[in-house]
Amino acid sequence: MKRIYAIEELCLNCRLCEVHCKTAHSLSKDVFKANKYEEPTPESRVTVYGNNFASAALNCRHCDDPKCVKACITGAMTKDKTTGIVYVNENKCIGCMTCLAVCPYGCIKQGKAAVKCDLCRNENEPACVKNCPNHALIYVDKGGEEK
Amino acid sequence: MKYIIIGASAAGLACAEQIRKEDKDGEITVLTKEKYLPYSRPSISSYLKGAVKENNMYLRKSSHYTSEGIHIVTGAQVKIIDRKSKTVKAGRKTYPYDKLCICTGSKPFVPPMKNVDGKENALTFLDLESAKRIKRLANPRTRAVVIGGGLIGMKAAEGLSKICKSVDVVELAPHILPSILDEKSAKTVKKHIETEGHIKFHLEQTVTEAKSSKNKIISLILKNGDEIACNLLLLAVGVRPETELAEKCGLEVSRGIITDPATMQTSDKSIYAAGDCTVSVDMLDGSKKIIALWPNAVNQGIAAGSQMAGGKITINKSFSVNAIDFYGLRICTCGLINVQGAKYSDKVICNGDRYKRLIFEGGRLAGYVLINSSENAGIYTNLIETGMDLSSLSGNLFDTPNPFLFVKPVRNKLLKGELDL
Amino acid sequence: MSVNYIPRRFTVVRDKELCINCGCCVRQCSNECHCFADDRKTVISHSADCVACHRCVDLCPTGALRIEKYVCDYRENANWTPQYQQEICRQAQTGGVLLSGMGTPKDYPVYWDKILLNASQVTNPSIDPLREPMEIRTILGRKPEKLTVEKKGKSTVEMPPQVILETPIMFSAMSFGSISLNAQKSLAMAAKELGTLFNIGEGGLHPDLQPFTDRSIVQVASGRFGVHSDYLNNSKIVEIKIGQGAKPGIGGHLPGEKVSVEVSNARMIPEGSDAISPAPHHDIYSIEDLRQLIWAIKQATNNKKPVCVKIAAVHNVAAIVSGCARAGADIVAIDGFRGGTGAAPTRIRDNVGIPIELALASADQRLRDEGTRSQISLVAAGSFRCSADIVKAIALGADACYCASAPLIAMGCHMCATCNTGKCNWGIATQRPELTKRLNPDIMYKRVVNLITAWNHEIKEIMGGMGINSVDSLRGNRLMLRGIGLSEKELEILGIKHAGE
Amino acid sequence: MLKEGQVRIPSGCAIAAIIDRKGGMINGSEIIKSIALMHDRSNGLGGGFAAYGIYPEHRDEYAFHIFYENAQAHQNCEEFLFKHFNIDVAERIPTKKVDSISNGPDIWRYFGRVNRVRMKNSRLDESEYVVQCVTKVNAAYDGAYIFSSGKNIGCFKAVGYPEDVGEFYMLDRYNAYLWTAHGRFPTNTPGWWGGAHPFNILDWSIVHNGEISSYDTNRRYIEQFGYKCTMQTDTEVITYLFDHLIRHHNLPVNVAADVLTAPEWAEIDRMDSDKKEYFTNLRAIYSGALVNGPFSVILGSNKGLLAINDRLKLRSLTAATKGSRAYFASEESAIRIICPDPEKLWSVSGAEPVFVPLELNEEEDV
Repeated sequence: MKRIYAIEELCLNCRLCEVHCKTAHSLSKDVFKANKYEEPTPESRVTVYGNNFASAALNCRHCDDPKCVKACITGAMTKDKTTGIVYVNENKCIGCMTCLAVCPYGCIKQGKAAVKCDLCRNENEPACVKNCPNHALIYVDKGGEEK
Repeated sequence: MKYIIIGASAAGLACAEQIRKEDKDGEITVLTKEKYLPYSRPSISSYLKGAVKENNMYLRKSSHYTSEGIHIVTGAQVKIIDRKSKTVKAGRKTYPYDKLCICTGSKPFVPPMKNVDGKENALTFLDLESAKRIKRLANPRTRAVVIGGGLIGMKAAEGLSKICKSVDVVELAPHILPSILDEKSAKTVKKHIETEGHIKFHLEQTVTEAKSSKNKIISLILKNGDEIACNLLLLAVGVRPETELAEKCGLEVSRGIITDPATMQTSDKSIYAAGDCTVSVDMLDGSKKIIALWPNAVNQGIAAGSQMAGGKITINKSFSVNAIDFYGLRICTCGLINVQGAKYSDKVICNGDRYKRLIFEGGRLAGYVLINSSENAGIYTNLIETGMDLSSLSGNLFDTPNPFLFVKPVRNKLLKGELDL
Repeated sequence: MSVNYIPRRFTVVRDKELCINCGCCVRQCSNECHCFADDRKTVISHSADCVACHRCVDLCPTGALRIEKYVCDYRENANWTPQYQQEICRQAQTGGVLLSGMGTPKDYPVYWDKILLNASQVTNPSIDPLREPMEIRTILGRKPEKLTVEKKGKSTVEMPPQVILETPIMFSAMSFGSISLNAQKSLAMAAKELGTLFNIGEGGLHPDLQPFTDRSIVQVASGRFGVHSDYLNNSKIVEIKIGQGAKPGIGGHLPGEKVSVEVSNARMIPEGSDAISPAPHHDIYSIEDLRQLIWAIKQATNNKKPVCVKIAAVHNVAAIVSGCARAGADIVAIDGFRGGTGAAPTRIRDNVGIPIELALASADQRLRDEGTRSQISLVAAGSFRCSADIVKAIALGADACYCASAPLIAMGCHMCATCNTGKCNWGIATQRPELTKRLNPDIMYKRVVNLITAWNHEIKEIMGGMGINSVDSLRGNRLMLRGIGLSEKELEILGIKHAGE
Repeated sequence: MLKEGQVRIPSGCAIAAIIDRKGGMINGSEIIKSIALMHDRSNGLGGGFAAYGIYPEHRDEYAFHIFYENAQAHQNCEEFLFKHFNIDVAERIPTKKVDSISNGPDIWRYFGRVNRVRMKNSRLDESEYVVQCVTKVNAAYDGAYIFSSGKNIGCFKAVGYPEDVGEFYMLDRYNAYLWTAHGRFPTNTPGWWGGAHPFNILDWSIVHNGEISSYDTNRRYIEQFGYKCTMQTDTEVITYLFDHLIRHHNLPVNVAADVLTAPEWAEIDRMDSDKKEYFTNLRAIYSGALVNGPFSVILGSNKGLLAINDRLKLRSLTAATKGSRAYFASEESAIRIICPDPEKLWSVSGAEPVFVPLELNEEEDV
């Protein structure tokens, strides 16, 4: 199954992945409304760390043996058996953020419920990858095969 | 192979599911004294304040148990474990087992107080049933008092404050949340809770006596003589491991059930134990203690389940990690917090309502307390868990931890996994 | 900073309605034209150093940015134009030679735009390139005078080294130093995929380009940077660079601060030292000296590599080309004065040399008059903007064309012409790692491949229209060209008729 | 009105040829019959024939056929000819009055050998000397035009339909072992007899159908080597290409044909290494001699007959054989009318030139 990987050497620190992630996870799906007017403000599930000299965008690795799923006290965090995607059920999540406290990659954000990458719900290509101007984010199989 | 698991919360469920992963055919029966399918016990405070509906509290869909072949028996209070005949008795039924796992969790600890026991408005707060009962009793006119300023007590107080006219918390210790917070941070939290939740604290106090009328408490007298009105009393002083069954059948028990720290096997080779009812060894200081926290219970349940099914998973990393919030104030703690000694040091960064305290053991991270600054706390947790030498880091540990905390080869692995790009 | 008497050139216009304050522009502008306001949330722009490179415009996710020419009127004067006044002010301030990047922006005639192409109607059929083979394969190198055969099907002629190109378009010299390694790598990858060549310029060979040397033209320029036996032998063609269209008669100067470890290794000069390319080759003061260098290179490469001599198009270009051919050059490249550069003195760039169209036409005719045209290859350079320019150049007589600006534009260059500042926001003309990484060779080489593939298609389309199915039959086929609005003299030099004739 | 050489005039055409490999004689009426069938492929603005072996009694002498437009041209040209050649015979070419052909020039023929003293002084070999003399007359003597200059061959052409031209020259009185014929469809009205085909130099004669799109490439290529394309016709440039390749570069005729119609690269890439090298070298060296665009060409010479078609087969050309004879024509019917039952009949392909060598015992080496 495919995962998003980040290539630091190519990351421009433009943070457009964040902008487009917010858009993809907004109600309007409109870059302008999503990033400016929508309430509640959609959260980006990908975060760029670093500065212009060295930066990288990080989002959920969708681990094989996810600590967040094990730590989830409500059963809201699950790993889909077929797609391998780790999802949060926002109705079940009470926002305790134990998942955040155990994620070794720092890929979960706090919100009313836990906020994390859902690979755009198995879209062909997640929004962050699609919109990365320098292909610093790639969506590939673990073996590294492209698409 | 017949597996019996007593208790259906974090450890019990994890244990059952792990067994199924490794043994496709074994007969798995989970006995729970509660009348509900496995649900999120920590969510009962959210339930109390109305943030979550009951149907969203169940950990799995009921179809999950059918498809996984896990037989859950609700309302089955186990009375006896008969090690000789390898059976357990619950109600009128006897369940034979080849492997047994005890995941009985905790029971509330109620300190002796005059005129409290048996009063119909004096309740504990540990399971869904109790939460439902409280919810029925509490109303906007209620003056609630919570005894205990620990995790359960404070979550209960928060829940009640959304419903009741007033909430008082009585705590013996000099600060609230003593198990997860140090004194300084506890003060910050307390202030926040007082402002946001209008909760009144009575620290370094105990209730000596209750006044009652018609089998209902109407007020409480504190150690210092103060009297506070009360028409709903919550007893949340603390919990103790539920070890009664184990003790009765002669297993080794101290504060909790004693198990092999790796395999969760008890002194009886056919019997395992996992979760809050056991004694854990804190990997960080080697101390034996009760780590009554969800992730620990799940890990223990998985290890026990695997071992029972002949698998190889063991547990060797027990430590406490906890995340909680009060009125939007996020608290995240992990590892050793209230430790003393020359080998420990700590550093606190305080900036407005953001508080970050890191506890070090030599050149390693041993614990943290994060208030409103818990972003990416898992990276700290991982540093604690792996015992990484902090001198190998390239970034500032006190910034929000992120991949750039690590040197490039480590960082690359975080970003690219095993990919060779 | 003191007052510098020169108004800024551009204004960044930010549509506050559209701006989502994502800060992308702030982080992308190396000229620091955008910043966060004091609230650290609102993005604002100040335009003083804007060069209109459009990095912010192109990356802005909501299209909130626009670059406008900063209009500031001077009292009208057709002679003392604002540009001259500003240049005077700049020199008054710095006391230095004015420097510019890219080709001259001045309004000299572009003859490509005054030449029209032919197509077949009735008397012979046009050819559909989608249905019929359409050949653009081009072979460079010295050709023997004639073929000798044992019999039909068996050649006995000894061929000098030849280079087969799958398109008549090559990438002209851009050195590591003037452009980034990533830009070079993109061109190298594209050349490999396209079956053409890229020219590594005079800055030596970076080890990362080693896998592409079989598609490379290596330069021996007056600075002789990085020239050694392996360098010459790891190539397809060795090019002696005598001159450059943008700065004929002028050497080069890569300041020491740009000579990083990598640049110093490739150029084989000490780190931090100025890399000076002298104006002349100090071992070539005459045509016979050139002959010696050509033969020396042929010796060093065991006669395995064609030797190209690249000259700037100057007034007596035809005679010089003919001389180079007689001195033993297998290929002569002529660089017209509109050709680009990383940095050239503005006055030279804008005033010295002649257009490639005229230079090419007269050089081709001269070689034909001498009867040597079929034996050597002519490469034209100096601003090919589209496939039609290439077709016209080939019809005038070029074997192949050198393109540089076009592939750079494909890689993001916006012709802001500030290459000399080293702050190229597109990661092309810079060595700053935070900027060079913006150019991902894996993306950019595909864009370059796409561009040239598109041009190839268009060339084939145009050829098909002419009823020609091989570029061989386009080469020198000036009957396919007609001038429009050209004087008798211009037509005579170009060797073409006027439209309607 | 501009004539050939002053303007480039595209034309459509009919071509036909007959050859007897063994040198058996064929009467001119046969080729007239063949070309006449393709009447509609020409428009009455040019027709012509080339005949090989018609002057056996003068086989060692050059036969010059010349158009004179005026007496002055006649005088100047003869002066030049007599100076450079030892002329044995000078006579008018016999013609018959034909209604459709009028306004013709004075048509003369001369038989003679080169003036050896002058040739030696010019330091040219014989054929080059002859070519230069012919070129000189055609370029410099206004009103005189040498349209045939080989040994034992003759070119006959005029403005008119080819069958009328045949009648005009009374070709049924001539017997040849190789005939080529041409009917022309020019888009303009040049009205100049010299512009009709075949085009001849020495013993090369070419009839050609098509308009080559590589004309200027080929012209500028061949003009590097001293040729001057005064006619601006495809036929002229193709003739010169053959002349150059065969006479100057010593290439066999079939190799020269390969140069003009070299296979496509895609095909060359699939060939075995010898052939690949051969064609790669050939295309590299002679890229300027590749002929592009639609054409079918029949090249007559003392060595035999070569028929080539363009690479894409954009022009028709059919070939047939029977016994020692080979027939070529733009249309199959034009062959069948004179050879109803050929042994073999095929369409000449773009990739495979057809060369029919003459097997004469007394073959002359040119």
